Amino acid sequence: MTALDTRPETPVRIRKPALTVRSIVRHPATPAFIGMLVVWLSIGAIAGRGLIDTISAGIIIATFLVIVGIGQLFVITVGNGGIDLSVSYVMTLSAFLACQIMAGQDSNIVLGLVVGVVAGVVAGGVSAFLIEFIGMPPLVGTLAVGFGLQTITLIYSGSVVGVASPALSDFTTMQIGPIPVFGVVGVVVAVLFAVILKRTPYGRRIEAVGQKPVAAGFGGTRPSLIRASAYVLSGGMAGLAGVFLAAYSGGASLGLGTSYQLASIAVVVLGGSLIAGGRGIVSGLWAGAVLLTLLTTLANITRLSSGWQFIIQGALIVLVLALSRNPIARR
Amino acid sequence: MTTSTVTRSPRPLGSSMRDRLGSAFGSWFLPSVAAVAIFAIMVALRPLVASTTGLNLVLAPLIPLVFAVLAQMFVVAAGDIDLGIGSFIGLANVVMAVVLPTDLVGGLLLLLVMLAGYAGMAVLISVRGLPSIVVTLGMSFVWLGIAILILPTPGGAVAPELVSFVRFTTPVVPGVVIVLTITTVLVALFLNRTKYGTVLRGSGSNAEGVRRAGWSVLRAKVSLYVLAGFFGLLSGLYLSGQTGGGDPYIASSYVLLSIAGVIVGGGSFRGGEVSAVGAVAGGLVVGLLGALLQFIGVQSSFQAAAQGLVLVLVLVLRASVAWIQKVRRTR
Amino acid sequence: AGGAPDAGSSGSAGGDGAEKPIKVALSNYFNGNIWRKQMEASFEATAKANPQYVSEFKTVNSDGSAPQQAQQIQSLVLEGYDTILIDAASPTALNGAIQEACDAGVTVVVFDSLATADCAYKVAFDYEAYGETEAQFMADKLGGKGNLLMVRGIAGITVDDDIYRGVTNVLQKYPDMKLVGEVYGQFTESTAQQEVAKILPSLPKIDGVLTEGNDGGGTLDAFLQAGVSPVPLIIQGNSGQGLQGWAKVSQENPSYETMSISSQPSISSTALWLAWMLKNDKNDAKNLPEKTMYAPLLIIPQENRDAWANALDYTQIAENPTTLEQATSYVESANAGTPLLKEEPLPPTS
Amino acid sequence: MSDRSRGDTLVVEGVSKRFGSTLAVDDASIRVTRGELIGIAGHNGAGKSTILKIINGQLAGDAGSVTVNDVKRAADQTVAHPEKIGVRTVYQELSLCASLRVDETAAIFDHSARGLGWRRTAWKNLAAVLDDMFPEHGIRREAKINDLSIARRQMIECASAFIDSTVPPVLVILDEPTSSLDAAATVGFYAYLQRRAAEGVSVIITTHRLHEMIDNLSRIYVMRDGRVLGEHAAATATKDSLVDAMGLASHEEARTPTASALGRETGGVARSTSSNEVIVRLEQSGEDGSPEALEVRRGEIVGFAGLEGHGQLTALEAVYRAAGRRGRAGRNRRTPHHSVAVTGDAAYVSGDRGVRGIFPLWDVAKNISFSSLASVSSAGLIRSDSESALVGDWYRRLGIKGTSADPITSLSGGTQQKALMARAMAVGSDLLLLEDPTRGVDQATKSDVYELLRSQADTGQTIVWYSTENEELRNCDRVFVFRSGRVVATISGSDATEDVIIALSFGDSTDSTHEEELAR
Ligand SMILES: Nc1ncnc2c1ncn2[C@@H]1O[C@H](COP(=O)(O)OP(=O)(O)OP(=O)(O)O)[C@@H](O)[C@H]1O
Ligand SMILES: Nc1ncnc2c1ncn2[C@@H]1O[C@H](COP(=O)(O)OP(=O)(O)OP(=O)(O)O)[C@@H](O)[C@H]1O
Ligand SMILES: [Mg+2]
Ligand SMILES: [Mg+2]
Repeated sequence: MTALDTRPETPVRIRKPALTVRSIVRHPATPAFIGMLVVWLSIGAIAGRGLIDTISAGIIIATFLVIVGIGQLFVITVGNGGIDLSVSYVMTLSAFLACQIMAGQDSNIVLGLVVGVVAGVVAGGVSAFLIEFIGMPPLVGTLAVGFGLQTITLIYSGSVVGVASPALSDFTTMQIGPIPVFGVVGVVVAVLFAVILKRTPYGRRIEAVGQKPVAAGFGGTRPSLIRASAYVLSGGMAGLAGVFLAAYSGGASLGLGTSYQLASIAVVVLGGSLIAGGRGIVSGLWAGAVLLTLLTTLANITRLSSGWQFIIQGALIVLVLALSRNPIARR
Repeated sequence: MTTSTVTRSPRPLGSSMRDRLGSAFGSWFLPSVAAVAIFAIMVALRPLVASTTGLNLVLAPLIPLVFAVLAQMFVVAAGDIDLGIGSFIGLANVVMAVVLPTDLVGGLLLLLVMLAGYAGMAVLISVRGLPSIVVTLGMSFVWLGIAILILPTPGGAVAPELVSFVRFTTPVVPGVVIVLTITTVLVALFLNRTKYGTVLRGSGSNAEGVRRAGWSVLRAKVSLYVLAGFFGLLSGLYLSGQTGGGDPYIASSYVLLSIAGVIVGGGSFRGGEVSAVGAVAGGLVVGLLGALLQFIGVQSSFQAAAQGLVLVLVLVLRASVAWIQKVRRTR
Repeated sequence: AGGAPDAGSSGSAGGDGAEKPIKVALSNYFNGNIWRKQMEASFEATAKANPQYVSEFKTVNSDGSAPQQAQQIQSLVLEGYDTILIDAASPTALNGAIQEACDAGVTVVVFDSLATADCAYKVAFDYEAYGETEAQFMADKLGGKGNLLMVRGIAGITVDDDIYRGVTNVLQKYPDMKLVGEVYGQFTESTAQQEVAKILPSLPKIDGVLTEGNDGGGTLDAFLQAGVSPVPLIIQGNSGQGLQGWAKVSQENPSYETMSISSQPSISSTALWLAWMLKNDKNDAKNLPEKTMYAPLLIIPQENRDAWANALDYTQIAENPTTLEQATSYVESANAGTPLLKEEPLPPTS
Repeated sequence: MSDRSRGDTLVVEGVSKRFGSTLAVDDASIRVTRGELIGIAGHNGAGKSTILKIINGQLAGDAGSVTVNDVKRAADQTVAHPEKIGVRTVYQELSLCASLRVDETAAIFDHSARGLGWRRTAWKNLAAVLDDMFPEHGIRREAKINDLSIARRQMIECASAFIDSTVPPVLVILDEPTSSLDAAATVGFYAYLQRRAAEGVSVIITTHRLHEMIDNLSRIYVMRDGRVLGEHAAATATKDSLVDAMGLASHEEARTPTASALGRETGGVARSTSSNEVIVRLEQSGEDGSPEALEVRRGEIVGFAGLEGHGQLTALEAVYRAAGRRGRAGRNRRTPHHSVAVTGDAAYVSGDRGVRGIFPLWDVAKNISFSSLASVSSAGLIRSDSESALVGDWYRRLGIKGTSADPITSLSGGTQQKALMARAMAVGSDLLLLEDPTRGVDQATKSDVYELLRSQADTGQTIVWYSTENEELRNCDRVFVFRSGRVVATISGSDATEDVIIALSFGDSTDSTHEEELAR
C-alpha cells in the first residue's frame, strides 16, 4: 500500500492486563461487595446463628431491587441527568394488572407477566417521549408520568381483586437445599444485563452516550434513541419486578412499590456506577442491593433506635460516595 | 455582489426542544401569569378568597412552601439538586418545637450547626466533585434520623412568641402578603441588584469564567448552599409557628414540590438560570394547584394525575413559547 | 351486629324534622393504601345514603403532605363547608389550620390519625388498648413465657408509639416473655413479609408475633416460606389476606388458635355522625370528656374467623359499618365514662 | 508616563512545564518591555497557552522564574488574583456566563464597580473600551450573553481586559483573541492595542493569523515543541520566515514530492482513479438565484475551506446526517443554504476531541472499535478476539504506541486524535468526513495522515475534509471555498494556497456584514 506498511512493526499489546489483586481492589464494585460481606457477617456474629439462611433470604428479597435497579442503572448510565422516578408507580400498577389476569390461577402466568412488563414498557415510552422529545428534565418527566400512573392505579385497583398465581408465588420463594431459586434468577438476570452492558454493541452505546452524547452521535449512534430505549427498558424491568413482588407477597397492593423509588437509585450508586452516567456496574448493583436489603436487618437486630438507623443509612451512602474515586466529576 | 443572509439552522446533532427550554423563556413572566390566573379563577369561584381573611387562609400555608422553593432555587442556581430539603425543614421544625422552647441557646446553636451542615455539603460536593443528588439524598436520612432522635413521635410546643410572630397580620393588608412581598423583593434585589448575587448566578453558569475573574468558586457554592439552608430554616420557622408543634415528617412532600416549583418558576438545571420572582410564582402555582383542583371539584383520586398534567403543560408551554421566539428570530 | 350504612336513617335519634343537615367535607391526607380507600368509601356511602342528614359532601386528599392538607382545610372553609372531618397527616402540623377553621365557625372533627388542636372534636381508636389486648392474648395463650417478634408500623409516628407502649405495659408483667426482635413493616403486608423473612434466620425460635395492622398476612407468609413448623402464634390485622392465611393454617393444624385485631375504616362514618350530632346538639355530644370519643377496634376471635375470611376480598380490611344508633351508643358510653374500645361483630350481611 | 517606561514589564526566565510524558514548555525565556506588543507564534501544542498560564500564575511551572513589574517569583508559584498585580488575560476558550446580562458580566470582571450603581459603573467602564475598540459593536447593556453572537462575546472579553478597574492593566495576555472577529473589528482591535501600548500597557498575543502579528506587533517569539526558538522583529519578518522558523516549511518540502509520487500531477477533478459515481450532492442557489449542484465523486478528496463561521461545518455535518447507515439509504438534508444528498454510509472524525470525540472513561481499544461494533460481533455479542484484531490492525497502520488497554485520557492529544482517525477509518464507510482531523497532531504524524488519506481514497473511499489550516488543503483533489454559508468557488487542490483561499473567502469586496447576520 504505502510507506506506512514498510514501517518497522510496532509492538502492540492488545490484551488486557491480567486480573491482579490491585485491579480487584480498585474495581468500582468492590466497596459494595465488601460492605455486603461486612453487613452479612455482622448479622451472623451478633445473632450467632442462621448465617446461610440470612444470606439466602436476603438474596431473594434483594432480587426485586436488583431487577428494578438494573432498569434504573441503564437510565442513569445513559446520562443527561437520567433518573427514573416512575419505577415505584410502575411496579404497583403492573402488579395489579398481572394479578387481575392471573386471578389466583396458574393458567395465565405468562400472560400476566407479559402484560405487567408491557405496561411498564408503555410507561417508559411516555417518559422517553416527554424527556427526549418535549425536552423535560428526566427528574420531572418521570415524576409526572409517576403521578399519572398513581391515579390510574388508585382508580383501577378499586375494581380488582389482585391475587397472584400460586405457582409463581411458590417460584419466588422456592429453595433447593440452601439455594434460593429466585435468588439464582436474580443472579442470572444480573449476569445477563452485565453481558448486555459490557459485551454487546447496544451496551457499549449506552455507556458511550452517557459519557459524550455528541461524540457518540458522530460515532454512528442516535443518542436520543439510545436514551429513550433506556427509559423503556427501565419501565419494563420495573413492571417485571412489580409482578414478581406481587407474586412473592401473594397479591398486589397499593404502596407495593413505594420503597423502591429511592432505593433503586441508591443501589446503582452504591454499586459503583457513576450518577453522571457513562459507567454502569451491574455486579456492584447486585451487591449493593443485597447490602441495602440486609442493612435494615442489621439495624433491626442491633436494636438501635430508628433515629440512629436512619442516620447510619444516610451517613453510609455519603461515605461510600465520598470514598469512591470518580474519574470524571459530577453532573 | 449580493450578500446572502445566513440564518440560524437548528443546531446539528443531538438537538431537541430541550435546548429551547429555559433559555428564551427561562424567566419569571410565565409563572407569574400562571399564578395570577389560578388566583383569579379561585376568586371568581369563591369571591371570599379575595378578602383579608381569605388571603390569609389561602396563602398562609404556601409561605413555608415558597421558602422551600427559594431554598431549592439557590441549590439549582449552583447547578445542583437538593433531595434533602424536606427532612431538613422537618428537623428545623422539631428543633423549634422541642429544643428552642426549653433551651434557647442550645436550640439556636443546633440551627447554626444545621447551616454548617449545608456549608459542609457544599464543600464536599465542590471539592470531591460528588453528585449533589445522592449526597443530599443521603443527608436527608441523616436529618430525619436526628429529628426522630430529638422527637420520637410528633409533639412538642412552639413558643407562643413565635406563633404570634408567624400569625402577624394587619386588618387591611394580610400579613402573608406582606411577608411574601418583602421576601420576594429582598431575594430578587440580592440576586439581581447586588454584585455578589450576580457572582453567585454567574458561578452556576460558568464557574471557570467566574474563577478567572478573580472570585472563589468554592465560596460561591458554600454561599448558595448556606442561603438554601437559611431559607430551609425560615420554612421550618413558618411551619413551626403555623402548626405550633413538631413533626419530623412534616415537610417530606416539599422535596419534589420545591423542585417542581423552581422549574415551573423558570429555573433550569443548567445552573445560574434562576429568578426569585419566578421561584416565588412557581411555588405559588404548585401550591395553589391543589386548592384550585379542589375548588373546581376534581375528584380526590384524580389530583395526582392533574398535578402531573399541569407540570407537563407548563413545561410544554414554555418550550413552545421559546420555540416560537426562535422561529420568529430567524425570519 | 352490623347493618347497612343507611340502617340509622329511620330517625331513631329523635329526628323530628327540625334537624339541620350538614354540609360536610372529608380531608384525608393520604389515599394510597387500602385502609384509607375503604375509609373514604365508608364516608361517601354513609353520606350518600342519608340525604336528610347530609346536604352536601366531598372528599379531598393531599397526597401525604401535611402543609397541603392544612391549605386544603382552609380552602374548605372558604368553600363554605360547615363541617370538616379530618384524618390528619400530623398530630401537630394542622393545628393552626384547624384553629382557624374553628374560629370561622366550622365544626371540626378529627378521627383516626388525630390532630391535637383543642377546638376539634376527636374520634379515636385506643391504640394503647390495641397493644395491651394483643399482648395479653399472647401472654394467656403462651402461658406467660416465650420469644416474641414484633412487626411495628412506621418509625416516628404516634400510632406505632401507642401500640408499642400498650405491648410493653403488658409484657412488663411477664418477665419470661421476651421481645427478641423488631422490624418495621410500614403497615404494608408485602413489606412486613420481606422484613420478617430477612430477620427470621437470625432469631431464636419464635413463639408469637405481635403486629400493628395490615401486616399479619405477610408475616404468616414469611414463616410459611421459611418452612417454620409449627407456625407461631401470629396476631392478625384484619386483612382478607391474613384471615384467609390463618384459616388455611388452622385447617392443617386444628389446634392453631390466634386472634385478629385492627382499626376500622368505618370510623369516618362515626366521625360523620358525631359531626351531625354536634351540629344538632344531640346526645350531649358537645360535652364529650376532653371532646374525645372512641371508635371501637374490631376484634375477630377464632369463632368469627371463617365468616370474615369469606366475606373479605384478599386485600380488603374488616369493618363494621357505623349506623347512627351505633354512633349514638359510642357517644353515650363515652359521656358515661365507659367508652366502648373494642367490639367483636360478625360481618354485615349484604 | 513614568521615566521607567522602557523598563521590562515581564521577564520570563528558563520556564519549563511537563505534563506526564509531554514537555509542554521547555526552558523558555521571554521578555516584554513596557508598552510593547509582542506575539508568540507556534504550531498547535507548541506550548503557547501553557506558558501564558504560567505567566499569569494560573498554572504552576516546574522550573524557572517570572518577573512582572520588577516583582520576581518562582514559576512554580501560582497567583490567586493576577488582576491585583495588573495582569489581565483573555483565554482561548470563552469565559463569560451565559445567564448574565452584559453589564452584570462587566461587573464580574470589574472589581472597581461596587456600591450602589455598580452595574452602571461597570457598564460605563466597559462601554468606554468597547466604543473605542469596536466603534460599531452594537452591544446593549441589558442584552443577555446567551443571546449574543460569538463575535460579540469575544468583543466583550477583549474589552474587559482593558477596563480601568481597581488596578489598571499593566500586562494583558491575549490567547487567540481575534479568532471570531471579522476584518473590520480586527483592524479596530489592533488600533486600540497600539493606543494602549503608547500609554505603557504591555501586551502578549498568540494567534495563528501570522499576518496580523507581522502588521501590528513589534516582536514575535516563535515556539516549537515547547521551546522558544527565537525572536523575530515584526518589521523584518515575513510569513515565510515565521513558517520556516516554526518548522512547518521543512515539512512542506518533504511532502510535495510524495504527493507527486502518488500520481496527482493533474490535481484536478478528473483524476484517473476516481470513478464517476456521485457520492455527495450539494445543491445551492447560485449567485443569480438559479439552482446549482456540486458533486463529490467516489475516491475523491474534497476540502471545505473559508473563514471560520461561514457554513463549512454546517455543510459537513449535514453531509454526515444525510448519509445512510450500513445498508440503508440516507435522507436528504437541508441546511439554510444547501440541500444535501449522499449515496452510501459515512464516518466522521471530529477535531474537537474533548467534546465531540473521545470517550474519557474507556480504554483506547473501546474508543477505536466503537463505530465498528457490528463487524466485531457475532450473534449479537462483541467478540474480544475480533475486537483485538481490529484494534491491533489500526495500531499498526497508524503507528500508535503503547497498549490498547491504556485509558484514552493518558494519551497525548495527537495520539488521541490518531485513535479517533482509526475509529472512523475502521468503519470502512463509503465516505469519510474529517473535521480538522489534524488539530493537535504533530508534523510527522500529519504527513502520515495525509498519505493514509490518499491511500484510502485510492481504495475508493471518498473523503470530505473540513480544515481551518489552509495549508493542508493542498492535499485535496478539489477545494470548495465557502462564504456566508454558500460555496462560492471550487478550485483544484494544487491551486489551493493560503492566499488564494483567503482571497476567495473574502470575495470581491470584504463582506464585513456577515458577522452581523450570523449573529441574528
Ligand atoms: N492539562 C494538561 N494535561 C496534559 N497535557 C497538557 C495539558 N495542557 C496542555 N497539555 C499539553 O501540553 C502541550 C502544549 O499545549 P498548549 O495548550 O500550550 O499548546 P498551544 O501552543 O497553546 O496550542 P494551540 O495552538 O492549539 O492553542 C500539548 O501537547 C498539550 O497536549
Ligand atoms: N443552532 C444554531 N444556533 C445559533 N447559531 C447557529 C446555529 N447554527 C449555526 N449557527 C451560527 O451560524 C453560523 C454558521 O455556522 P457553521 O457552524 O455552519 O459555520 P462554520 O464555518 O462551520 O463555523 P465554525 O467553524 O465557527 O464552527 C455560525 O456563526 C454559527 O454560530
Ligand atoms: Mg493554545
Ligand atoms: Mg467552523
